[in-house]
Amino acid sequence: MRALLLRDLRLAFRAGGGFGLGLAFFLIVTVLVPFSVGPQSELLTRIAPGVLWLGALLACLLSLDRLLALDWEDGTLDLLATAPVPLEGALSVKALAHWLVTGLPLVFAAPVLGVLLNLAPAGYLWLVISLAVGTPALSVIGAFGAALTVGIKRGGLLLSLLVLPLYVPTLIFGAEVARRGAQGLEVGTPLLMLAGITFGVAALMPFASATVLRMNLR
Amino acid sequence: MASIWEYANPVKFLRTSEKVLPVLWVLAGACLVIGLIWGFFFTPDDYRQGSTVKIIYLHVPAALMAINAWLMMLVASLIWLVRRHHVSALAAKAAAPVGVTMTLIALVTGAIWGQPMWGTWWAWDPRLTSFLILFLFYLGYMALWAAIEDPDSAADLTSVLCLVGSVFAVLSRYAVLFWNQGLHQGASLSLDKEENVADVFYLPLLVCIAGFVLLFLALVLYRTGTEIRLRRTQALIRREAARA
Amino acid sequence: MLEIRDLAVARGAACVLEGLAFTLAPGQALILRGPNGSGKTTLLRTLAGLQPPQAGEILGGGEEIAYAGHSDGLKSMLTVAENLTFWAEIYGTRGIDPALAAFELTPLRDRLAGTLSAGQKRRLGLARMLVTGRPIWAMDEPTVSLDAASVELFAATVRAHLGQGGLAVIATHIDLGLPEAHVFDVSRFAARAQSAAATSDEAFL
Amino acid sequence: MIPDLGKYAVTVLSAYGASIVLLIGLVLISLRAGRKARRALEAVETRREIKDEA
Repeated sequence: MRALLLRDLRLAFRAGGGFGLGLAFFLIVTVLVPFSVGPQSELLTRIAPGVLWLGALLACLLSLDRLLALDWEDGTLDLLATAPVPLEGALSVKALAHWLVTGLPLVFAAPVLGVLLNLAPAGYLWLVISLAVGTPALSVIGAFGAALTVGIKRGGLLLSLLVLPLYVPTLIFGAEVARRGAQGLEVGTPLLMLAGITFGVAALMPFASATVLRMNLR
Repeated sequence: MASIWEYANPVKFLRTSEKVLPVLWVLAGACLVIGLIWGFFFTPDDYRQGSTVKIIYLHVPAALMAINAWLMMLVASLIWLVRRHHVSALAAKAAAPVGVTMTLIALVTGAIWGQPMWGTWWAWDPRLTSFLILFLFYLGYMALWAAIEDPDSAADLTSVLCLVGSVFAVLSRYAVLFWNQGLHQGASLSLDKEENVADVFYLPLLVCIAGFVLLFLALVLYRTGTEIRLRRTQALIRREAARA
Repeated sequence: MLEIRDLAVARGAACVLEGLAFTLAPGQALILRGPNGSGKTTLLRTLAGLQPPQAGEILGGGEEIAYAGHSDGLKSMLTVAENLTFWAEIYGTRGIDPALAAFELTPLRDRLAGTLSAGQKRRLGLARMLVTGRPIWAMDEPTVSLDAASVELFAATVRAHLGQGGLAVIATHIDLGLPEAHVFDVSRFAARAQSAAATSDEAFL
Repeated sequence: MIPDLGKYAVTVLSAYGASIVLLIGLVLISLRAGRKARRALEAVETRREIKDEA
C-alpha cells in the first residue's frame, strides 16, 4: 500500500503533468473570472468563495482521467488486480495520491488566489478549511468515475458528465462554508455536513469503485 | 400462481407484453385524453393563480413519474445485480429515456408556470433545482449505456452507477434544501400543493396521474421489448457467425 | 499443484474454450499452444482470477498464481530498480538483485524504464515474476521481442523455478528449449458452435 | 371552444403544447425504434428458417 502511494507520488512529480497542471488551471480560471464579470471589487468579494470552490473542483476534475487510464494502458491494473493487495485499498491509495498531488496544492493556492478576487479577510481561514475538508471527497468520488469509464476509449468527457452530478453535495456544502465564513456567519452545520460527506465517501466509495473496476477488467 | 420470475425469461416476457400492451396503450391514452380535457376545459381558474393552475395536470404527474422512473430503474438494477435477469437490466435501460422526458416536462412546465408567477423563467427553487440535478443523473446514466459495447458489462456498470447515483441524488436533495434556505428564508415557491388543492382540481389530477402511470408502463414495456429484440437479433447473428 | 476440471472460459459474450482439464504437479510446466484467437490469453486470465470461469473449477490457483500479460505494467518514468522494487513491496518480498541478475539487468538498474529497448523492457517484465515469490507462473507470450540469448535466459530461469518446486503455464508459439514441459494444444477444446453462441446470449435464443 | 384563459392564455397553451409535443415525440421515437428492431429480428429469423430447411 505504502509502496503504491510512494510510486504514484513519484510518478506525478517526475512526469510533471498532474502536479502543475491542476494548479495552473486553477490560476487561469480565477484570473478569467474578473474578465467575464467585470472588475468591481464588491462584486468579486461577494462571489469569491464560490468561484474559488468551483475552480478547485474543475481543477480536480481535469486530472481525473489520468488517475487510472495510464495504469490501464500499460497493464499495471491487471497486475495489481492479481497482486495480494485488495483492490478497494489500492483504489483508496490512488485516490489519496491524487488528492495529495492535486487537491492539497489547491488548498494552499486558494488563499493566494483569494487575494486576486478580493476575498473578505474573514474568509481566508474558512476557505482553506472547507477546501481541506472537502477536496478529499472530490478525489474519492473521482476515482469511482475513473473506474467506471476506464475501459472506454476517449472516456474523458463521459467521465466529467458522470462525476459532476456526484460533486453537487460536496460543492454546495463546501462553498457554503466558505461563503458563510467570508460573511462572518456561523459555519458549523455545513462544515459538519461537508466532513460527513468526506468521511462517508472515503469509507464506502472504494467498494463501489473496486466493484466497477473488476467489472471493467473482466 | 406462477412465480413472477418467469417473466424474466425474455421470450416469455415478449409474449406476455404483446398481450398486455394494446390494453395498456388504450387505457393510457383514454386516461390522458379524459384527464387533460377535463382539466383544461372543465375546471375553474384559481382565484390567485388564474388559469395557470391548469398546468398542474401536466406538471405534477410528470414530476411524480420522473422520480418513480428512477426508483424503478434502481429496483431493476438491483434485480440485475443480484439475480442477473437480462430483462431487468434491459427494462432499466428502457425506462431511462422515459424518465428523462418526464423530468424535462416537469422542468419545462415549471419554468413556463414560473414566468408569470415569479416574473422569471427560472428560479433556483429547491424543487426545481432537485429536478435539474435528477435530469443530469439521467443524462449520465444514458450516456454510460451508450458508451459501452458489451451489453452485459454495460448492464453491470450502469446498475452500479444507478445505485451510487441514487445515494447522491438523495444527498443532493438535502444539500439543495439547505443551500436555498440560506438564500431566502424558507420562501419556497412551488407549484406542488396537492395537499390543499380542492376537489374540483383533485379529481382530474388523479385521472391525469393514472394516465401518466399507464403511459409510463406502456412505454417501458414496449421499449423493453424493443431492447430484447435487438439483443436477440445480435445473439442470432453471432450464432450464425459461429456456425459458419 | 494446479488442477483444472471441465473448465469453460469466455471472451466477452462468447465461450471460446470448454471441457479443459489438466493437472500440474510441482516442478512441472505446461506449454499452451493454439492458433491466434484460440483462447490462450482468455484461459490464462481466467487462471489468474481476472475473470470468472464460465463453468468448471480451478484448484490451487488464486493467491498462488503470478500473472504476466502482454503488457509489462512498467512505468517509463521510473528506473529499472524502482519498477522492480515496487512489485517486490506489493508482494511483500525482499531483494530484487537475484531477479535483476537472472535477466542480466544489473548494469541497467538505474536507467529509466522508458529508455530501455523492447527486449530489455520484456526482460524487466519477466524479472517481475521472480520478485512475486509465487509458485505458479501464468505467462502470456513471454518471449515476444526477446532475442535468442534472452530466450535462453528465460528458459534457464523457468527451469530453476521448476527445480525449486514451482509450476508454470506458458502460452507461446516458439520453442522455448524446455523439452521437459508438457504441451497442451488448446485448439482441441474449442467450444462447439452451440455453446460458442455466447453464454449471456443464451437467454435470448 | 377554447375556455377563457384570461391573461395567462399564452402560458397555459405553451405549457400544454410543449408537454404534448414531448410526450408524442417520445411515443413516436419508441414506436419507430420498436418497428425497426422487429423488422431486423424477423429478417434474421427467416434467414435462420431457410437455412434450417436446407
